[in-house]
Amino acid sequence: MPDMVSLSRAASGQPSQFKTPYSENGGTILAVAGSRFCVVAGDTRRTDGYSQTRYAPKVFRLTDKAVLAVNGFSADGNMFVNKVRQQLEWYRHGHARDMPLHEIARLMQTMLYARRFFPYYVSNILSGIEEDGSGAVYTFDSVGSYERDTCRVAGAAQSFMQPYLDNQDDWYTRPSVHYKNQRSTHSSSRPTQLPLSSVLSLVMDSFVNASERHVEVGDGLEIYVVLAKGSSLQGLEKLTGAQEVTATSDGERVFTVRRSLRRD
Amino acid sequence: MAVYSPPGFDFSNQLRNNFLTEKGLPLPKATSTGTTIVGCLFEDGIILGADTRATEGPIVADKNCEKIHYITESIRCCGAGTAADTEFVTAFISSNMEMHALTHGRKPRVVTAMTMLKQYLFRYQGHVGAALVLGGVDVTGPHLFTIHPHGSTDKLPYVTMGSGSLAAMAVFESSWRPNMPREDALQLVKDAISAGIFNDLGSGSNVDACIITANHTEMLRNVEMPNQRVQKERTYVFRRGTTAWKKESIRNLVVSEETTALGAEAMDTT
Amino acid sequence: MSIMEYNGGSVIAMVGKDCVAIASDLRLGNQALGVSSNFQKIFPVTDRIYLGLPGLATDVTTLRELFRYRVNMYTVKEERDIEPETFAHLVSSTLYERRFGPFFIEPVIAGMSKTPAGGLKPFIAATDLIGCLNFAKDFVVAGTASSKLFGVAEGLWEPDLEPEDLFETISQTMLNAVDRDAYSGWGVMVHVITKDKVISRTLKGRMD
Amino acid sequence: METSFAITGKGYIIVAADTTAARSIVKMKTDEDKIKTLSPHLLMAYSGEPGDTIQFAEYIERNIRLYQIRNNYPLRPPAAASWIRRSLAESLRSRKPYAVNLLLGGYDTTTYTPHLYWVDYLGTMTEVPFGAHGYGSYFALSLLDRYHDPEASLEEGIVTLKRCIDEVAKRLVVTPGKYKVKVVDKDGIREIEL
Amino acid sequence: MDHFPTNWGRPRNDAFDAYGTYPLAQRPYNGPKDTFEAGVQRTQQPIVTGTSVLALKYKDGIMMAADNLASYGSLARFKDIQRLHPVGNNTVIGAGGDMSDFQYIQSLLDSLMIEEFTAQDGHSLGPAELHEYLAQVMYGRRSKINPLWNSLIVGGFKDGKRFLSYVDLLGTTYSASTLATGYGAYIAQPLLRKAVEGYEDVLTEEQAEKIMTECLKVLFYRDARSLNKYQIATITTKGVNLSESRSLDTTWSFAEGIRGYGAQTQ
Amino acid sequence: MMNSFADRFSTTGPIAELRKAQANVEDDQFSDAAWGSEAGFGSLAKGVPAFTVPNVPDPSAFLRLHTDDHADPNCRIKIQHGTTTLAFRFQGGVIVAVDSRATAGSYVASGTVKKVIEINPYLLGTMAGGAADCQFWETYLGMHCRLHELRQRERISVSAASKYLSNLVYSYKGMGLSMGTMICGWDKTGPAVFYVDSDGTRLKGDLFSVGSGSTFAYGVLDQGYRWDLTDEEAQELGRRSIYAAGHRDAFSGNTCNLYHVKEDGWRFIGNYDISQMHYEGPTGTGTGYGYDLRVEGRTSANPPPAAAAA
Repeated sequence: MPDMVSLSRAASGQPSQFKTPYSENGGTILAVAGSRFCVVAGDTRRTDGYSQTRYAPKVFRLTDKAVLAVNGFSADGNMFVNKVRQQLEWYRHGHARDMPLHEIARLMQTMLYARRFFPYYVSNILSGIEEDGSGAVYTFDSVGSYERDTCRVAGAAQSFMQPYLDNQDDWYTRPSVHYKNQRSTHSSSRPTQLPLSSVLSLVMDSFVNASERHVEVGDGLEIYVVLAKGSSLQGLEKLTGAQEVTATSDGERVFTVRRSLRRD
Repeated sequence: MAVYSPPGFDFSNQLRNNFLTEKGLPLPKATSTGTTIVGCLFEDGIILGADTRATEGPIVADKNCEKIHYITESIRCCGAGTAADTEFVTAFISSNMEMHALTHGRKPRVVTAMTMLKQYLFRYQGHVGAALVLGGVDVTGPHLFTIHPHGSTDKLPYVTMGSGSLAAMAVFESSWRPNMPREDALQLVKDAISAGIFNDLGSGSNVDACIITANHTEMLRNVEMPNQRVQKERTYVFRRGTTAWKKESIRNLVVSEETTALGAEAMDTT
Repeated sequence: MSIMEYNGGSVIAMVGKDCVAIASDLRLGNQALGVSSNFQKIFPVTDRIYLGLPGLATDVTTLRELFRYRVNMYTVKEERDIEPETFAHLVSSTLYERRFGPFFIEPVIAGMSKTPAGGLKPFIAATDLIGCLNFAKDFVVAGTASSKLFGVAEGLWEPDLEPEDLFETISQTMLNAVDRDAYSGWGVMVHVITKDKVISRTLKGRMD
Repeated sequence: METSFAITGKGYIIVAADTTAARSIVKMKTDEDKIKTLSPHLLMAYSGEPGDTIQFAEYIERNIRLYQIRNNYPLRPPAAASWIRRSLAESLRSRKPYAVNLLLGGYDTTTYTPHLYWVDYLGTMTEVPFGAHGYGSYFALSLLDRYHDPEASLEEGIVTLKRCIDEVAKRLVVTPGKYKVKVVDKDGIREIEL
Repeated sequence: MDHFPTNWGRPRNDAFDAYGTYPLAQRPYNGPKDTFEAGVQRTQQPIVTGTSVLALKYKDGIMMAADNLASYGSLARFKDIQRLHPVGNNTVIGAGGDMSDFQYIQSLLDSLMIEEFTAQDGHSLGPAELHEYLAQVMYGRRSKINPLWNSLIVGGFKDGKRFLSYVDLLGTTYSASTLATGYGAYIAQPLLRKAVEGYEDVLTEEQAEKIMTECLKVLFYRDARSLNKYQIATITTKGVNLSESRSLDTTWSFAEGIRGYGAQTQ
Repeated sequence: MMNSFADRFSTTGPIAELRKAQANVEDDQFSDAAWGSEAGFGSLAKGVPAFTVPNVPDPSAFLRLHTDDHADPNCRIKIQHGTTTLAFRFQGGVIVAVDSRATAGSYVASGTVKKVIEINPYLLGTMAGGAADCQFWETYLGMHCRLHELRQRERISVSAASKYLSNLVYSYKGMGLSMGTMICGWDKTGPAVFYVDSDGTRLKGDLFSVGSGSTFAYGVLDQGYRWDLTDEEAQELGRRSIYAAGHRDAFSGNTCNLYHVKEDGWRFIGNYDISQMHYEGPTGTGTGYGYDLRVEGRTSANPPPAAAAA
């Protein structure tokens, strides 16, 4: 049966009573940090109940070193991205350089926490290149607690994708082999990092998996890749649909890759 | 434990479950089919259509389930709503229809199935959550009904049900014509289901269709498969021995037999 | 906290090449408190059918007893072992009988069924708590970690895995899924059913 | 606040339960025995909704006894536990369910093994090496994880039990007060003073 | 904060005091109170409402359509309401939802245009700017829990570019080549997507109009709060063109063949 | 000129509407809450931050409606919860041990959370309850400890620091903050541990454990605690108590972070995987803490010798 509640909303254009200033817009975001790169991805579906729009980006380039992915209530998300950008613009005017990644992370914490009592309904994942050239992922909850991580999923299909990536990523993200249940397949000392090409295919696979099993994931996949200063393209140039969106000549380079996902 | 359980539903858990609910533990949800199901008349009979996605909340529980259920050879029924209810209601009515046919010695009519269904559903006042599209051809010609969970019915030349019903209905409203030829009608049904699949999140995967005419029923399972999974980018086979285990026990199901020749002592055959 | 999360627990079954595997965690919780780390949720029904019962623990025991009774009655009446398909329908109708006062269990069935030619082919099925059957060709999951299991299994499962490979795949799926679920874990039990034997292993899972 | 513990050791089970009968904020009685002797080698500690506890315990006690009279031998601990669980689970489906949590400790004289079952009011049952009910379990279980030894002698077992009781006395807001402690082993059941 | 182990760290629910905190679980509230709180009225539910607005991109620009009905509950109250509002020479706003809120938005936009005009700085507000403005206003009002109860479609054509975007009472925005609000999102959107997606640059105005009327017709058949009187607006290089009210040509003849809802045949 | 002047003070009209609309939204941007972030020009010590509060009659009820996943499992914003933290004083200083799990509903959102907040080289704060509350306020506290140092030319005492924090969160009482923390450090008076929570409680003590798994930690901690523990024994006790809680509590686990505060400030001792501690002990080489491993091969059956032989 059609959901009568959502249909009655449709009748008047909107919910019959303004009970909540929030809504849930589905979709999933993900970021993986490598030693000299990071990959941030999000699907482009935006849902409202059982209906969807096919292209509503959730991943935004902030600077050439930082990409921000937002998920949750899209109006809050877009507004928050705008405000972070505005702050970064101010910073650039004041300091004649882009704000370093870890500073953006702290800035975001204070901005999110300022809304502690009226939270932004948004899960944020900030990812990019630190000043030392390493890839980093910062994940935030909706009121601003954050931690640095190497691989993180947020959003509707979070619980579908995260354990899968735990399993596939384990031997390079976790020094402790124990953590991820694979015995002696790899040496327990910190091994080499997953190469960019593997990370990209893993990201694509995990979104395909999620779109198979979660109705709120699909339509399109938008991947941002940030490369540290001086690192090679690592096969990006051969990847179909890869497009460079670097804006400055600081050395870091930003690319986007688009893929289509299930549309049903 | 009773050796013979009485027919019908068993309410023995209900007191306990109400108690648990009152304790603030919400009851879990059953699998439901968000679903787009449709049916329409065409020049020779009826075409039914359905998508194949079954959901539990936002999770796809089954990517390719079958929502067109068998009632009799020339009567079929599409189900939306609580999945178990649609399965059991249609199976129940199907068996009743068979009994009816055997009792009366002639092919049962679509209205008979419709009446059985509506009476059954009405009895349960909507608690049996089946929303059905019933279609078939009998001696009186082709008939198409919708049956709502509370037992109300409708008789129309083209009908839709489920969360994708509005999308599918839009296709019918704009393109259905009386007495359409078979090919056009089938295409229209495919289009209607596709509208549900691509515009309603509760519906998805493949298109099933069933063409029922006076003397033939053709079930077109997965007549269109627009959402095939793409090839994985990587392969995922683990090296054997990856997983650490603590204990192992092996149970042989084949009892090994060994034949020992009793050579030394010859059998006494005297 | 829903009733299904009261005691925790998850089960998954997967199809391989001429074999099936079924795995469960071993935790029995009382909400957040872990009570037992050896609570079996998978039970042999016949030599070749295993039944997983994740959900409310009291119903696990009750249903296990009920099914044992009904399968025994079947065996006595029919003078043969029940087949997985038949058993799946037995499970389904037993649960649907209680449509309006369900047991809080989502059973998972794995077994090898006889083909008309006399061979054996893998069979898995799952139902929701009121008995809606789902016959899958690849894998079925249930329990508190179901969404996690869906995600991992969707990624790791491949067709035609040999028993030992299937063991690795189902074990990795289970271990990684329950690590992300607060209410499942405390060790994992895997059964791989092949044509001629059943291999049962207790995995070394995380204990937190 | 009701608290009960049970721990297995080499050839015995110690079952301890507090002796407070409380109504609202008042202690009605401080020497209530909440451990029933069901058969020569079976103990049951019960806690939960006042009224239900004693009614259910007596019902179980009489029926286990009846079985013994009819058959001339008592139910072994696993069989008794299974039947008790079923009684509880079925009562939950009736109009007046018993809200009782149980610890069943029995010594199986045929296999020389002590068995301990943890049963809650929903009919959840599991066999454990040690168990606890009530808020005390939040403190005692981790302690027992650390100190419990299945081969401990009775004296060592009592020391471990004392640790639990002390810990609960130290940390629980409303201290249960005195405990009644019973032991079951191959020689049967006896009460011990701490 | 709740300190009970199973509930640790969560907000304390004063209505339910699980472990009988003595003496008090809740402090009396002695803070400022707004005595006239109950008298403060906000749009907590829409009163006079319009239903769907449809919009699509075609070769020459944007086409938008809406019917002329404003309902009062289930009453078809006003049958000549105009729900498409041109703003400047490049933009049309279409609105569903509460009509009084929409009229407030119209007046806001009109004064905004005057404001902009008086600046005489050579800039004029185009669809993108107006959409951004509306998104800010709508989001701001939702943040005050005092929403403007509308779903709006902003369509326009400026500097050779088509613009089509959506904003609703929560401040949610998105763009697509076809948009529909209200029941249109369920009924018309599937048809629009099928007809328009991929053909945005080849559809002529005649084809686009045909698609629109088809969708409006289906909506009129199925949306009980719709009307067969509608207007179509186009925004192209030539500016805004808002049509007069027109009527839909609908047929109901198939109904003659239907007898009853079940076993009836006569 | 006149236009913009009029705009600024008019209460009607489109610009005013926009301004009013944005006023609420922009609070967080230019308010004191964004301390230190205003393009780098912000002043640090503007006092207590200002927060955006929803325009509803009961803001804390609003917050609970949207964030309390126990009252409503479908609540939209799941703030991460669940934790075991402990700290105790002994002759060799202060041991601080915490787990690293964060759960949202039943989902383990992270297994790598840093629940010890390094306020400065002499002060540690632990994190239990709302992660953001603890991170934010303890960072804020760190700033004020530094200011105290600059003003007074001496390190702030643990007592003063904890009192400062306590006063801060007490001023937000009833708004829905959730924080249970231990401020640990070494000052003139020696090692000190203070428990501070969002209710406004502040307790000086020797031994505290906080969080959903705290009862399990207490069970082990109390039994093993003495004032005259050696450093090694104390560290082992901290680890073991966190293991015990990680094992039994579904919402605690993953790894244990261990800190030791001495006269010369705190030192990070190590990160120990709880599952590894279960199977192999903290170093990965010894015997595990796990009950099953500890009692492996031991049975409580006591067959008489004759029966055992048979």
